[in-house]
Amino acid sequence: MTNQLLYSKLSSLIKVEPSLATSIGTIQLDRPVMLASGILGISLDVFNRLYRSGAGAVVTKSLSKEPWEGYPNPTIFSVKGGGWINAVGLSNPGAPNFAKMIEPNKDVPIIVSLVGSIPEEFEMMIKAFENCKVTAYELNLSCPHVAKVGLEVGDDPELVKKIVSTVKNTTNTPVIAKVGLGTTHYLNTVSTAIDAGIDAITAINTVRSMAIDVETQRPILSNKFGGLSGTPIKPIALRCVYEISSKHDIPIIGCGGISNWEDAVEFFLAGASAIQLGSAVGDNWIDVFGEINQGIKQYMEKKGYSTIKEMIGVAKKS
Amino acid sequence: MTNQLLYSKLSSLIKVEPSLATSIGTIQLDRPVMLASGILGISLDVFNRLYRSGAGAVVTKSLSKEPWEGYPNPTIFSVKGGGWINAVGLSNPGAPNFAKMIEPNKDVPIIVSLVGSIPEEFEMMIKAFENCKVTAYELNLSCPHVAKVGLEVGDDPELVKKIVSTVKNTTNTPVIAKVGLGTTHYLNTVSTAIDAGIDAITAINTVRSMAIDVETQRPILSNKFGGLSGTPIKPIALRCVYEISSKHDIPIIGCGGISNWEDAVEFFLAGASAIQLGSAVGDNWIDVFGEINQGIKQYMEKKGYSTIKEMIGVAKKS
Amino acid sequence: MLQRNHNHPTIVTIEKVIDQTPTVRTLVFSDEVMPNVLPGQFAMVWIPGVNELPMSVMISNESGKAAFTVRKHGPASTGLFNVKVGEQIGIRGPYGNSFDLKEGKLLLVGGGTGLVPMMRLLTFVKPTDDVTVLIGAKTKDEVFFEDLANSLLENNSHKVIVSTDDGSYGEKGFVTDLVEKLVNDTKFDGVYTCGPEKMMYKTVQSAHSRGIFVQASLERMMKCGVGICGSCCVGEDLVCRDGTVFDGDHLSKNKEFGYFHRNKAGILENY
Amino acid sequence: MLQRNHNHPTIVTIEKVIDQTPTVRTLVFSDEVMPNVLPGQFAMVWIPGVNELPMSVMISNESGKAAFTVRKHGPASTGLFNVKVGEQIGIRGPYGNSFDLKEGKLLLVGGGTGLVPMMRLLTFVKPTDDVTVLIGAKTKDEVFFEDLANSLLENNSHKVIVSTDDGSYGEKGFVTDLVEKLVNDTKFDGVYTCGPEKMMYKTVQSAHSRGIFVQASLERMMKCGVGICGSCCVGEDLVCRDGTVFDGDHLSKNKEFGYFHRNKAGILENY
Repeated sequence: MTNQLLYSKLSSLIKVEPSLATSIGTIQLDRPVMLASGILGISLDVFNRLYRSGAGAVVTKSLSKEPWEGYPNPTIFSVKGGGWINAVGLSNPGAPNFAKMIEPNKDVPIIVSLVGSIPEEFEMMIKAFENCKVTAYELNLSCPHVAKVGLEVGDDPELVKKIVSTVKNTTNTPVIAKVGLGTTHYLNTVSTAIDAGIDAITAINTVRSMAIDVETQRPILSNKFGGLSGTPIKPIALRCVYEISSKHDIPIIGCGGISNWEDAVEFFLAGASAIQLGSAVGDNWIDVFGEINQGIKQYMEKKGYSTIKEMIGVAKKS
Repeated sequence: MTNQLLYSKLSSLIKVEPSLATSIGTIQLDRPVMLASGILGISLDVFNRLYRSGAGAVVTKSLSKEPWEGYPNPTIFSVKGGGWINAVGLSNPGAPNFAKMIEPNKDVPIIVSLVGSIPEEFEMMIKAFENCKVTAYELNLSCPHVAKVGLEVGDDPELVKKIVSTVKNTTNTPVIAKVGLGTTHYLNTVSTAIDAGIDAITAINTVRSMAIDVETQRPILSNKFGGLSGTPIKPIALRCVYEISSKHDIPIIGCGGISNWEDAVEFFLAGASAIQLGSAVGDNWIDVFGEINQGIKQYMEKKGYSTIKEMIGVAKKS
Repeated sequence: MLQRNHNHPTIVTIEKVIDQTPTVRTLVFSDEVMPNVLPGQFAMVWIPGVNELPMSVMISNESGKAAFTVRKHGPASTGLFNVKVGEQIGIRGPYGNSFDLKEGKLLLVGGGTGLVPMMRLLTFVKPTDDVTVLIGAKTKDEVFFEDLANSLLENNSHKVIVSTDDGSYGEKGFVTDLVEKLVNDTKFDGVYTCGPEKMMYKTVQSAHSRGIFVQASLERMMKCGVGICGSCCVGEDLVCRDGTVFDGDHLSKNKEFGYFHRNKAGILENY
Repeated sequence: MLQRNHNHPTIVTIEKVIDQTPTVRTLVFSDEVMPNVLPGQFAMVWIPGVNELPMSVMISNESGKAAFTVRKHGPASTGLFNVKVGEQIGIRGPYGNSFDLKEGKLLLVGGGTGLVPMMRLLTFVKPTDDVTVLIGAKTKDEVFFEDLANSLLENNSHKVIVSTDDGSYGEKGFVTDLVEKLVNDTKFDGVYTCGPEKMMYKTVQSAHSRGIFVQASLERMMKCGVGICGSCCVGEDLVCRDGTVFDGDHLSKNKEFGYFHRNKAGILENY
């Protein structure tokens, strides 16, 4: 710590440009801000654009074995009190189609999000990407609004164990588990995933919610229930990152309502090695990546940090 | 339904003033908007003021066997993105002192909130109120930031069963269980409480959260973790009310981020027989009770409802 | 009423329904926001219990009112088509950018409900502009907004030309052939188009290849309307957020425009 | 910086520390909001790692700056007392109402840090006002703000009278006896007081019993500052939200004022 302090003191004196590079276990990224799963994630051209705009990595939509159309509209809307509720229903072109689409990719760190209900599905899907540059796989164990997959999987320790082990035996690419607030304790899901060899944790997914239109007196989403995202869930997500990093020595990717550099820094201080943006893209569009990178850099200069690593978990020391 | 429709059509024609009266099982209230537990709940003079201001009932602070000082400040603050985080730590004068304080009460429907870790504590506390006018008891099984009580109790089905049965054997006054998002499925806690004879459910308590100050790099609350309340949790609370009312035939009191008449109506349409306000008092002060009552009444006139009952659960029919 | 969140459905009541053709209707409603949107902008329209879809916002001759002109084909548009007077729908938005209206000689090319943003664009032309409007349709029954276009341009030097593929009304042939002929004869200051993608593609080619400023308002399947779901991406562009209006210069570099759109699963499909 | 939420701690840095007495210090800081609060308003002051407490906002002679004048007694106030130049604290607010300042003959009665809102009130008096300031203290060492009061009133016809219980400085005796004498001799247009509750209670009695307009700024233990926690209730009044300033007429009907306050558990305790 004292060395670190001395180092940051020095670096602030000799004005070393702070570096935004970060590592999530063996995953190396030039920037710590990535696109969360489910957002804009279906076109390689868009991935390139996001990367140019400052995203350190893009997480794809959660891919299933077969193409899924998802739910009928309305599937997304903003809550009057802030944030968004969505029940897109994991619409996606299916892993094989998607793999073909990203095969030409050379530059963009792509994290492939996968969803399924049995280990074999995950195994098959990963095989479909053997000719692709995949930075990591993120297992979506926490979608709050699709039956048989998502939280129903994350809430079943035995299944989590089987899926994670199978995936780890199928690929040498790092594997991340995305957890959320389900019907069991998410910290148990985290422990189970870690025991089964997971490389990192993304916390958290959207939180099961609902909104009713009082004029027409019906739930707004065609699926009735959806996942709450955006500023409303930030304090909940931050608490989860802090709880996980206090209990486990595992790299964490913070996700949930991060909409500016200050939010991002909160997650680093709580123990996250990187963060993901979702709703913020809907609120502030693609420039938000560059703005948050810039804000983090200015904060690091002010506090005399030269690397993201120095910031991670600092709030736990207080 | 057709009778009801006809009735409301007629009543709208003959301009019957809509009634705000509601019943939660055997609990009869003149107005459906009550003060949530933990808010302003320590002085009978204040209770009378709240009642005059339009509160249909006031729920007391959660009382324990002995007086509790709670946590050191900071214990409450607003999140930049909206809502409040608190870890007051269930500070309260203790059930015996509190019972003495409300003994003179004649007018105000007071719902006594109780917190404890073993059935005997609840039994003793209820005995302390034998000379008081108590409209109902609300068992706080879901405080997210105090060890050994609250969620640790609510997450333990056996304990919930024991406590509810004991309380039901101790008093003939209606007993309500307040549930929240803990480490087990809140719907299981609800089922357990119903099997043990609970009269109604309040959903939901605050949601465990955290905020970190990036300047001083430490959690803001002295307790680090606290409960998130206010607009951010409304969509989560609404979903819980809808889920409970879809699964069980039990009176429900909606609580969580309700800040205006439209929010209140959403909860009625989802299946709540009454609602509770907490953060809204901090945001809009005591007039908020009258404003929401007024808004509900205007909505009922517009839609041709003459009683709250007609509205309850209507959104489930869609 | 409580404060409006433009990303949350606001409920409006349909006050009038106008049949334009056997398959196209205009539904009129009152609202504070929608009457004042810019040409090219759209709303996400919720038909409670049915679906939600993106709709360009149609003008109304009554102040304080706006409308949606819908052709029934899929379940969503058919659901909207069937909404009766007195029934309620929800609207989010407005979303998207708008046309960059030049001055002088203007050419507007619209097909089907693609005429909606064209009609709104006409309310922004200056009296000094010389405006030509091309209305393309398969057959006589499907022609609408011809009179409206003429009345909106009564103070301008203008032409409104209808072409039907089968020649049952107006000129015979594809409207895009007419475009090719017109841009060949006249140096327009601006060309604006909305309608079937192939029609827009050819119109953009004809104008852009001759160095004429041209813009097209694209249509795609949409779920969010705000740049989250990605359903409406065309290459690296998101129609909902970067569009709906794009310059011909930009479109001519886009490999998907004119050829591909994505289905609900996000899979590319040919036009 | 990002947008400020006045219910969320904003971090400021202490720029200057002034020792007023061995146990009282004034901590000066720069801020956009706090220099402009009204007399009687307060902030919730967070000493990171220690505690948070309500503090009346002290004036500063430098523009763009405000201060807190704190006496060390409990852990929270001692924590604030010990904050050094360059260290950071968090502030929420401002909260509460303010004094209704009359014109003409004014009497201000302050004791200890209760002088803070009195000093701010002096910055609002008109040159035509005739102002008497009473400063009560136990003993010489505890007297402060006497010179400040005189300098703030240099353009007014004014008196600043100090009384110490032990007579070690100024007049000998309780300041409340002085109040009784003054309101007996003079028909003040307004009497304003802040300090120990017993002092305020007697001051209110003396003035109100003679039909003189009087206001007191109350102090209570607070957790939220916004009317949620209830800790600061005095009868049916919440000091944080209905106060801190109350009229003598209102206070004279309050059964708790002058006799009871609530401890951290919410139990009534005698003064």
